[in-house]
Amino acid sequence: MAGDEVLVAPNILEYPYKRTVGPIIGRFLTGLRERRIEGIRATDGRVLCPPVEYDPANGESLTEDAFVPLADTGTVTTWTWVGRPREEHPLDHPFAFALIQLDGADTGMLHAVDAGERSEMRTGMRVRAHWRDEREGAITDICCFKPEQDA
Amino acid sequence: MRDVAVVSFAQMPSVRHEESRNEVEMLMPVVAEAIERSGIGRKEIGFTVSGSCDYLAGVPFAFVAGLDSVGAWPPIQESHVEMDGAWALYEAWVRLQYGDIDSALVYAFGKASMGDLPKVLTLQLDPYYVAPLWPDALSMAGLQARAFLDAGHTEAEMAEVAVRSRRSAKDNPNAQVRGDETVDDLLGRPYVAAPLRAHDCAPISDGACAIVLAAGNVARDVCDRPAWITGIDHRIEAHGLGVRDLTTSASTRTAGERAGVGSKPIDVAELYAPFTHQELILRDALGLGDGVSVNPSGGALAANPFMAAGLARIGEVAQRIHRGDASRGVAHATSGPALQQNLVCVLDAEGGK
Amino acid sequence: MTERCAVIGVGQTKYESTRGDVSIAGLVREAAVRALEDAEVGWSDIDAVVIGKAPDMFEGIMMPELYLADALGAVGKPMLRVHTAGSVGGSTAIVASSLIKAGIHRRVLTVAFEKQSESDAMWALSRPVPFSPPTLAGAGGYFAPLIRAYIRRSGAPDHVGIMVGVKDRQNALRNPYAHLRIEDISFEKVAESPMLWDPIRYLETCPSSDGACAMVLGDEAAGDAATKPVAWVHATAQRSEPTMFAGRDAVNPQAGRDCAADLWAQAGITDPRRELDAAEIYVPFSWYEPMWMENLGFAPMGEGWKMTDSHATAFEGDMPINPSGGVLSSNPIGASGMIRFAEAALQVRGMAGEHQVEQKTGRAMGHAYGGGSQFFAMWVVGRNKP
Amino acid sequence: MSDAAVEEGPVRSIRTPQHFVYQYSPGQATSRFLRGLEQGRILGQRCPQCGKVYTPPRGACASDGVPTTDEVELPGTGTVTTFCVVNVPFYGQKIEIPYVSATVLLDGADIGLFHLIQEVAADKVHMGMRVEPVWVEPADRTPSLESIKYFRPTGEPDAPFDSYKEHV
Repeated sequence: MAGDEVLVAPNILEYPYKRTVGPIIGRFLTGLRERRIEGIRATDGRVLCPPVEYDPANGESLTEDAFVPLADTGTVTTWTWVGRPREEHPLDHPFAFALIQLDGADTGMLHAVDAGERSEMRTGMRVRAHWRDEREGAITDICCFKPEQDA
Repeated sequence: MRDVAVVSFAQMPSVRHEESRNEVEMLMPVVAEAIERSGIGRKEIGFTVSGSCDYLAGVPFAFVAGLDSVGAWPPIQESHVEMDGAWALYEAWVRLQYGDIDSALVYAFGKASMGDLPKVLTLQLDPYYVAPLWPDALSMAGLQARAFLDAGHTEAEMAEVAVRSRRSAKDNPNAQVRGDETVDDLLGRPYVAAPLRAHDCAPISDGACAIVLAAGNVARDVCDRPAWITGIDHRIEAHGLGVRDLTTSASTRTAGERAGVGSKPIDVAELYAPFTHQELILRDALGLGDGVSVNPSGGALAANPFMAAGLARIGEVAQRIHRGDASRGVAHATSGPALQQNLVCVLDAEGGK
Repeated sequence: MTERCAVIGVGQTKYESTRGDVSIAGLVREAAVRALEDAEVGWSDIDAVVIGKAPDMFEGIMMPELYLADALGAVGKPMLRVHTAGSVGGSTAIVASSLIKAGIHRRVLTVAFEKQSESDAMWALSRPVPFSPPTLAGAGGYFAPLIRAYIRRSGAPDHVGIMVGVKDRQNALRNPYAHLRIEDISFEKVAESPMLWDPIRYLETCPSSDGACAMVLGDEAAGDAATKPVAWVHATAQRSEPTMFAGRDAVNPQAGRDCAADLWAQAGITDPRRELDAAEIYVPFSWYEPMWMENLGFAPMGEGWKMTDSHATAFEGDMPINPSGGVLSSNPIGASGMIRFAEAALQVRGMAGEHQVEQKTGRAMGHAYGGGSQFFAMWVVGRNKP
Repeated sequence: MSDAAVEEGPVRSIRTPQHFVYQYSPGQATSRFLRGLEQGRILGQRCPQCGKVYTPPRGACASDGVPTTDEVELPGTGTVTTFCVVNVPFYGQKIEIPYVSATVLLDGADIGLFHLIQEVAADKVHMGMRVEPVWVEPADRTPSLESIKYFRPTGEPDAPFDSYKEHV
């Protein structure tokens, strides 16, 4: 008689998606490749970073002439600790994901903060971008942010 | 609007891993039970709509097999949303407004145990700026929880939500997580995504549920105490966490106002809060006072069949109205990172004229 | 009672194999903005957004509507995401129309898209599933045997499929948005193209496209207020049947026949071939034109191919089918159904440009199907109020 | 510090690879069918309402929406109801083209099974052709349709069109 155990087998889903990025995202990523961080000025005057193509408040198109240069330093506005990094994560040791409001911007950008210990993390802490040597025009060109002494 | 009510609800007990049955085998008895309880013949149901997600199974068109559980022959009027079943119910409610059909079947299912749900949910995020960093669902909720705490709340308040959910779940045979822990017990445990501990996060569940809606006199004929939908609305917010105020839920507030939550007293609320802090944010957004029984089923913290958990909230409220345990309740569903999209449904025993 | 519903704006992107100049949001936005401009309304005039697309694995983004909320001006509004396989573009338009017909909203933006160049459709549709031999080869591998069965049942001559392949590509030369614009298209060129899934030749198949289509639907007041002609929704219908069950006729599915019968009854149509100016139907492989002609009731059983063979379905024929060039010329899968619905609206509005057919009855049909020929969505639109 | 990339043109695209491992289970009914294949048997299930036999069983009679319960064993021979010749390469393909992918209506079953037809030239395969399974050696069988290597012609006369035209 056929067995009654149900069968189980791994089903691998993998694909190297290629995404075209358009002019706004493309400009930001080009900047990262050149170690520059830019934001974009929304219709209400706020500077959004990362720069988005459409104003989240009212759907208006934002254009390349609204780009604003920003510092590569900023402030953590919220954070969460990653005690066991996944293989895909930017760092292979415990780190924080944080929203980082770069100096000159009004909104937070999600990225990794390499603070060593959870106890070193706090809202309001100052951080600086730490760049990869080999940059290709991607959000991962910033490998992480690292804590800085308070100004 | 035409009077439409929930006349029956059925659900599968949520489990961490349904080992033997596939989605169709899980769904078939649930759909059959909802139809049976409705008192409406399977072939008389005018419209069928479901909610499910291809990425839970990792195959395209996962919803197509779900249709096998319905007995869609002769062919039926049918639709599907790639959203929680609560939005499928919204589509059915809209369709029932035409007046040419009087009943609808809504079902939803999710077998999250097949994959790594927190990682799969990363694929919901901005594909250019955020997903390439692979923050998972726990990290996204953790960012919101930290913002919530920084706004003047405590981890103990969050733990209290978990304690109450687990105690309530002891009376719920469909729940997956139950217990008698105290706040102190829970706060002594380690973080999983600080400031979130395991108790702050909904479990991962396999489950399914189904609801039958009926309009006007059909609802009155088949159900002693129909749970009338007196208001239903849903809203979405901006996608990026950085451009939102994470300590409130503006979309829930708007949807609640438009659904008329505050127009009369509420007895019971079932909120789809997969994280403890989100329940507190949602209570505030809906203006629910201390007199409201929140998540008497244990809520999503006790059973969380992804894609079906929102629809189950509507079913849980309706069931309490059917039984006479409640007169008026509010159900809520959410989707997206950090409560990006929210639906609010008000159910009332007194709704039908 | 239901409210009247009108198509007050239509927008489409240029369809291409790779829209390398835009992000996914940029692609969807392009169609949406054109629909708003056509409707002469702004973002703030839109009450809700209904979006549709086929499997999320094409782009590798789960529920992309969450990320697209900002680009579609949906923030603070209701947003719904429909997925009914290949019929999704049609189903999405029907859900949007239901929000108007139920009296819930005054103006709804509906959008459907696919950016297939982000992955590979054959990969997405033919990934081996454990315990099954990898015998299927994309949609063509599924539909070719059904086409063979149709040819056998109807006794249709081999050249009918080739004729559709030529005719739809000739029509595409009239449509500036079409993906495939083959200037030297000819019977010989299609006949000599390689057999991919015998009996389907390369030039009898649809391309894989990037693209989006959008419509602004409005209630009666919004339709009356429009300065341009609008297309009134006369009937909508949907039917589904399971993929596989004993006794199923997958060549001529009952769900399609029932759906059409419901549609014609709602619209008061008894002879669709005489009462419509044009039909935009979902023909991803050339033989599906004659197959659907029978399924939809344009031709008696076994005689759909005679309409193609006698040029009745040609641009100048008595029942023009796919004057836009159809799915055979542009196929962003999730949007393909909505393009059919939108093109039907353009025909009755008299705004189809070079591929405008002669207006006689002022009515046209849009059709979409999906899955294993099991999900159907259709509408009839008209120049006059229903 | 390396700034080698600075001189390149504007960024137009990014690569975002994904890798997920799911645990796929075909469910109870299909598992029994697959276990049967491992033993060289083809099992079907009969719908208690309409009496039709499903192979492979899907756990449900989709037209009635009820579980199929009674198990039946089929002889394995069948009829090609329709087919196509696949001649298109694609990402992930494992079989050499051209190959024949057919719907085989097994004797005693009421729905067709998708499988390969071999030991015959692709242009000789036709509707109505009688076929039988060619099994993998018993030691190498797995609970998969791949335990049947392919179907091949039996040499019997063709089945009349009317006997299978309802089963494409």
